Formats: sequence, structure tokens, C-alpha cells
Amino acid sequence: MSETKGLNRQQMADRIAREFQDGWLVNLGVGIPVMCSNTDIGERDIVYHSENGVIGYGPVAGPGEEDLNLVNAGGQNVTLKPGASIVHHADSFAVIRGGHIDVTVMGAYEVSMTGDFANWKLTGQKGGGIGGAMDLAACAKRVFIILEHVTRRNEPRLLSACTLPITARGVVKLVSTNYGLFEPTGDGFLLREIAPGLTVDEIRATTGGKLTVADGLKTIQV
Amino acid sequence: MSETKGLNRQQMADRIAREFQDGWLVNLGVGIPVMCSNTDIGERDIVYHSENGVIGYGPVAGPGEEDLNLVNAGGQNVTLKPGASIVHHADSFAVIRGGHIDVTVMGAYEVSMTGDFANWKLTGQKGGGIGGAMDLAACAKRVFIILEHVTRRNEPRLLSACTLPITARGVVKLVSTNYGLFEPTGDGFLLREIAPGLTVDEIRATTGGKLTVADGLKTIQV
Amino acid sequence: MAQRSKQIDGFREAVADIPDGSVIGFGGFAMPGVPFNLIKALLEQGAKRLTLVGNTTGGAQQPRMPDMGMLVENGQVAKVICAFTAATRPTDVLPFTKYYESGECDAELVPQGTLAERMRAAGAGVPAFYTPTAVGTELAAGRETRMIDGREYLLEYALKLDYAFIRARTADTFGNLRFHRAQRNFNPIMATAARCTIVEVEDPIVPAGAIDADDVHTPGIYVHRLVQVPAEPEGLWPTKRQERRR
Amino acid sequence: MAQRSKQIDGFREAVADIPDGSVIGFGGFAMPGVPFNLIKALLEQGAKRLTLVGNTTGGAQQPRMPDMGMLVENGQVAKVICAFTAATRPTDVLPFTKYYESGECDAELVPQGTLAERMRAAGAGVPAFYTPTAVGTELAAGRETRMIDGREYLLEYALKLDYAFIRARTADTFGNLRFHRAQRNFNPIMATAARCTIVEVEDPIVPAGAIDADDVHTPGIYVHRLVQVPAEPEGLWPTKRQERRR
Repeated sequence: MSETKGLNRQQMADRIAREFQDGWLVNLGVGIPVMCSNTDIGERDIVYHSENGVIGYGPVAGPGEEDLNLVNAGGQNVTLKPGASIVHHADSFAVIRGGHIDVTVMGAYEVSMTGDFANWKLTGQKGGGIGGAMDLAACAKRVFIILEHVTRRNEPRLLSACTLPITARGVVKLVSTNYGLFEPTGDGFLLREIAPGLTVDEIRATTGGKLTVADGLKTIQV
Repeated sequence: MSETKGLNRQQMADRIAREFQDGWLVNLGVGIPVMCSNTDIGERDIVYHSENGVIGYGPVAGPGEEDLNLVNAGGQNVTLKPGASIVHHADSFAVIRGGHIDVTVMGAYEVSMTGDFANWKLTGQKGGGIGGAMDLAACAKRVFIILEHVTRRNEPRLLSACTLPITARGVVKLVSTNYGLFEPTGDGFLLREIAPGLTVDEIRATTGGKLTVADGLKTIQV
Repeated sequence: MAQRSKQIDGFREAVADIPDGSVIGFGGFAMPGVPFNLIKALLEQGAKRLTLVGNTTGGAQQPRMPDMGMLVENGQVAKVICAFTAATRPTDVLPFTKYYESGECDAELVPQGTLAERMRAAGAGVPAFYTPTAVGTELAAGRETRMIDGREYLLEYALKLDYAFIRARTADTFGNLRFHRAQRNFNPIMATAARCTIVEVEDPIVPAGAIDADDVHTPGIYVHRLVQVPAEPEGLWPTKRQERRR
Repeated sequence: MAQRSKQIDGFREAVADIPDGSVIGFGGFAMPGVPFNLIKALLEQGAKRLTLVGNTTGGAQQPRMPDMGMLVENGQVAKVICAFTAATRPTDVLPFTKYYESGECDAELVPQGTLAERMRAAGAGVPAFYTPTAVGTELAAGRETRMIDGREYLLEYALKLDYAFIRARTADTFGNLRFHRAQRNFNPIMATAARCTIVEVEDPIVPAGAIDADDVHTPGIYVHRLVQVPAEPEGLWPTKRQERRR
């Protein structure tokens, strides 16, 4: 994945992580989202949950400190924070389906202005990769998405309507791309913050639906 | 409860316990059934399960060795055997509902010749005491019943049809009373073994449906 | 995570904000795992029109410890949901029975496994499920059933709690819990089904991280308030049941 | 109880009697908890027309360890039931994909939580349940849904296994198991859903009673065969995954 403009992958994760509120239970999906557990967000008490039943993990393990039986949703070896616990898969999805997750952060191929998103199946593909995405999307209190702003062909991923089979409808509350931080508004996207080096016009040209811009638009701190 | 004839309570439990086969997972209900865990049945590997999630308990604890947080279904302090484990109530009834119990032994007010039984509600009573009886009756591989052969008024409890609200239909395989060991046969009861001091005529007079008698009727060893 | 402690000072404070009309689950099976101290505090707090959920209404054993039946006797209860509205021994009469028969308190009688599974379902986001339990009995009369693979099953709905009152052996400050032996029973399930879980803890509460992640029975994410049980006589502890003559 | 041991000598013996057409669940999520040695033994045993259940078909990670995809490549598999029939990274191509697209192997794609819950339901005697997961998606097309309290739910059925292949850290001779960290994942659930659960065990198998009753993750009643994993190179153990450049 090329990252020629705006934020890099860790920065996209960092921006989302700074939204996490004190006391939240946060599920991080495979790809960029799991990088949120590396972000320093100060004194806030955040509990990171992974589909495989790890509740309360911390940053990725450094060289030599890996436990090969301790992984996040992306299969990376992580560390445990004090107060961590482990449950089995059915109990882990009971946490999810039971509505106990304050926010799930996932990657996606597309997000629509009505808050739909698509992340499990490409056009023409037989089958796909659902993982825990549909459980999380349907049941978490909030869904945040991190994705590259455009495809390799420079086509928008923030769209009026998803073209791919959806994972869930109307659930996305916040989107972090390498171009900025967005909220689906129903008829378009609100640009809440802009990445360094980007212009509103560039973003408007590569975003589906109506682009509105937050008053006193801030640049994302990196 | 008077026990003027035949077996006493522990002997009724002992006779049932001797039916347990090597490797069985056995649930014992409140009252006489929990006394089965006191019976010495030799080298057979039996695992006793209790509704409260205790898997692998042994005899009632002796004076001074009680753990007040370790009880059987009757609330008696019991001991653990090597290999015991504890699960919570939903997992304990998953064991039951999932069909993993080889036999459940319960008390009852009435048993019918078709294998129905009633043990949760008396005539005219508002509400009742179901406990785990309906789960066990519906889901265990076998249901064995232990009960006094007659009521205080000398009326039969082994009947053509239950008069009380039933707990489950057609599930009872074996019945131990103070008068003997019985199997429901559909149109009556088969007397498999007789208690010391009883006669077949006495039993026939106090048993509903047709009483058949096993060839070479044995007397229960006490 | 887990920088702050969920421990609060006393049982009175732990139940102070419980409003009238709440649905409250009480862990425990026979003596083990019953939140005696929280029940006592709720008796003093006085919330009314409560719906109580637990295995039994209590009162059949001696010595009598705080139980759901006492809340009924105290006029605080609109309804109980439980597996026993009568004693297991027909000659026993429960304190609850008088209130039930007079209509002062309503009751919903539920098979014990169905009761546990309905709360497990509530915590697990399963709104309804099918079970073979109680099919063909008076409890199933007029209710929805379904044939699946040739067997008849009853439809049961999730049972959510506003509060769970539970008792544990060990807790860390984040609320991770361990139960001792048969103390576990309904307690972990009720914790998942409740909006707010309040725990009375027997051993001194330890710092987060003192319980190994592999040894936690109830994750702290399900726990909201911890209260240390004081020594007797201020705190209530299980007592040896008096065996009755038959 | 627990006088005899469930330990058997080798992986070959542990899988020798598995017939063609069996439904087999494989524990594991990423590297932890995957029964590598049992998969390898099944590859050698050669049973055909199998239905395999697991999170993924494998093959996306390097170094590649024994996985469900290898059984597919070996011509042993009629169908897989899993949460991923494609890789999570669209540019990766799974070994399984070729067989799936050519129709040589069928697949049922199930959301991961639904997959876990369907097996939990099978073990718990719940034939069917409702879930909000996948409602409104392609996966729900044409399937039965139901409105409960104003929300739409999908009906899902229990998924029973003939065999479960799992991996644990510790076992006693009765089959009580403990898992280390994220090794737990699907393993305890599959053990409850299977008629026969076969476990590869990392630590030396201990006598019954050596694991405290409060510390057991999977009760031995769900376990039928135990095999000790030998040291490398004879035994297979998790390896550090090679991180790929993006």
C-alpha cells in the first residue's frame, strides 16, 4: 500500500486512538487498527480487547519479550497490561455481541456517507474474509474506521454508497484516513481535521458525497 | 417421612448407585439421590455432577473437614475427588442440556407406568420447586427415580398416570423405592428386585398398572 | 488500564443509588456465593417495587441468613424470578409463600438451567434461544415452540438485569474475580447480564495484575463496584447449616 | 473417578479411527492453540470427504505450519466452515482459494462470533438462537429473521462436531485442561461441541488432582484422548511469525 500523501499508518492509528475516552473497552481489528495499542494517550484507562479473548493487552512486544501464545487480532505478539484477563472465543464474542465494546476500530475497503462500510469481500471474489467484523459492526457501541483515502487508482473510498457487499449499515461514526478525520453525515462527510500537507480541494476531489468542513478546521497533530 | 417397610433411605440410594456404569457422568438431585455419592461401588470410575457446577465430588464431608463453599445439589458440604473441576451455572447446565449426563437421579412425588414423573408441584399449590429437574429430565441420557413406595396414606406413587403436573414425559428408566427396584413398562411396572421383608402381593396392592415380576426375582442385597 | 480502583468503602454506599423498580440478580446456590452483606444493605436502603432474580427466595435453611425472601417481607418486592417458589421439601413452608399466595408479590417460575441460560444470553447479546427444557409441561402451555431436527423446543428470551449482587473470594482493583469452589454458581453469569455489578469480596482486594490473566474467572470489564467484607460480626459469612431431622 | 489415564502413545494412534466423512473442528487463532501435530497426523492418516471447522483455512502466514488448507490440498476435504475463505489482506492469495474457486472444495463462510456461538450452542444443547450479526448483509439473504424488541435478528443453528482437535498447555490424566494466554481461543468451545475431543498437550501430563478444581479451563468430561507433544524436531511448536513488508 503506498502512502505518498498525508499521514502514515501509525499516525492514522494515533489520531483514532486519541478519541478513546477514559474507561472505554476498545476492540482493535487486524491491520492498521491494532497499531492503536501502541499510541500513548496519557493517563486514560483504556482496555484493549481482541476477538481471540485477550482483554487488556498493551503495545506490541519488543524483540525478545514475545510470548508466541499471546497475540492480538492481527496475530502480532503483544504484551499484557496489569488487570488483563483471558476468555475463550464464545465468551469473547459474548463481550462483543452483548454490547460491552465501547468502540471497535476496523479497516475497510469503502465507507458510505450514511455510515455503511464494506470490508469483507472484493468484487468478483468467491467468499471473503469476515472474521469478527460483522459481529463487531452489529454490536459495538461505536464503529470507527481507518483506511487509505483513495485506492491505488486514486479513486475514492469514502463514497455516496458502497459498491462492495456491506459488512453493516449505518454504523460508522468516525473515519481516519491518511488525508484527515471524517464523520459520515448522511449526505456526505464532515472533514473534522485535515492531515498536514493536504488541501480541502484535494480532499473534496477524492471524497464521495458532499464534503463539509469543520469550523476553524484544525490540522492533525503528528 | 416414615420408613416402616423395606429399605431405608441410604439403601434405596445404594441400590441405584450400583447401576452406575464405569465412566458415567452422574447427576444427583436433592434428597435421597445425593446419598448415592456415599455408596462404595468399587473400582468403577464415576464422576458426580451437581447443578451448581461441581464436577467430580465425592462423599459428604466428615465433621471438621467441611468447606462451607463446597456443596452438592442438596446444600450438603461434600468433598472433591482427584480430577474435579468447577464451572459456573450456565456452563453447568450446558453439561446437562448438551446431553453429557449419563444418568440423573431424582426424587419424585409420582412416576407413571409410561415413564412420566412429577416432582415439582403439589395439588393446589401456587408455584412450586422446579430447580434443575426439568432441564435434567429433558436432557440426561437416562432418568432414575428414588421415592418412597407409598404416601403417608398408603396410596401408591407408582401409578398408571401421574395426577400431579409432570416434570417430563416418558423419560424414567428405573425406579428405586423402599419396596424394590422397578422399570416402567408402558402398561405397568416390572419388579426387578424386591426389598427384604416385602412380598410381591404387598407390592402389587400398592402399585398402579400391571405388575410383572422378573424371572427368578432377587432380593436386594443390603 | 486498571489504574484506578473500583473498591468503595461500604455496603451502604455500594447500594445507595439503586432506584425503585430495579431488576436485581442475586448470586448464590444454597450457602456458597450468596451476597449476604449486599442484601442486608438493600434491606436498609429500602428501594421498592423491585424485581429480584435468583435460584430461590430463601428461608428454607437454618440459621437464616439475609435472602430474597426478607426483601419480600420488607415490602420492597413486586416480583421474583426464580427456580423455586416453594421449598424442595413439601413439608417446609417458605416465608415467601404467604406473600405469593396472597398476591402481594408476583413470581415467575423458571427451570434453573433456563434461568442461567437466559442471563447468559442477555450478557452475550443473544435475544432468544430454543431449549428442550419444560417442553410438554404446564410451564410451556400456550407458549411458542418449534420443531428442529424432529424434536420440539421452547423459545426462551434473554433476561437482562439492572444490577447484579454477587460474592467472590478474590478480586483485584480492576474487578477481576475468582470464586472458591461452589461459590461460583450464578455469580459470573449475573455479572455479564447486569448494567452494574456489585461484588462483596472475601479476601483483601489485591492490585491489578496480582491475579494472573489465565486465572481470572470473571473479567473486570463486567464489574463496577467492589466492597471488602469485614470480619464477623460486622461482616456476614457463610455458616454451617443445621441439618434437620427427617 | 479419574483412576485411568486418557493419555495415548502417539498422534498416529490418536487419529487412526477417524472415518471418512467426519466433521472435525480445529482450534487455534493465528499461531496460538493450533493442533499442528494432530493436523499432521491426519494428513498422514488420509481420511476423505471431511468437513473441517476452524477460524481460517490457513496458509497466509510464514513459516507455514500444518493447517486446514493442507488437508484440502491433500484431497481430503469436501467442505470447510470458517470465518475467512480469503486472506485478510486482499493482495494475499490463500492456498485454499484455488480449490474453492474450482469447486473442488465447498465452503460455508460464517462470522467468527456466530461460528463460536454455534459450537457453544451445540455443546450446550441449544439447537438454535438469534443474533444481530450479519443482519442486512449478503450472508442473511433469504434466511429467517425475527424482530425482537424492535430489532431484527438472524436465526442460527447449532454446529455439532464429530471430533475436536485442540492444543493445550497443561492436562491431567482425567483430561482437565489449562490453556496459556491466547492459546485458549476456540479450543474449550470445540471440546464441548464434539463427540470425541483429542488434545495435544505441551507440558508433561500430570496426575488427576494436580490441577486445582478452581483452575481448570476445560473439564475433563469433555476430553477423550491426550497426546504429549514431543520436543522439536519430532513435535511441532509455535514459531515466530515472519513479519512481512508492506
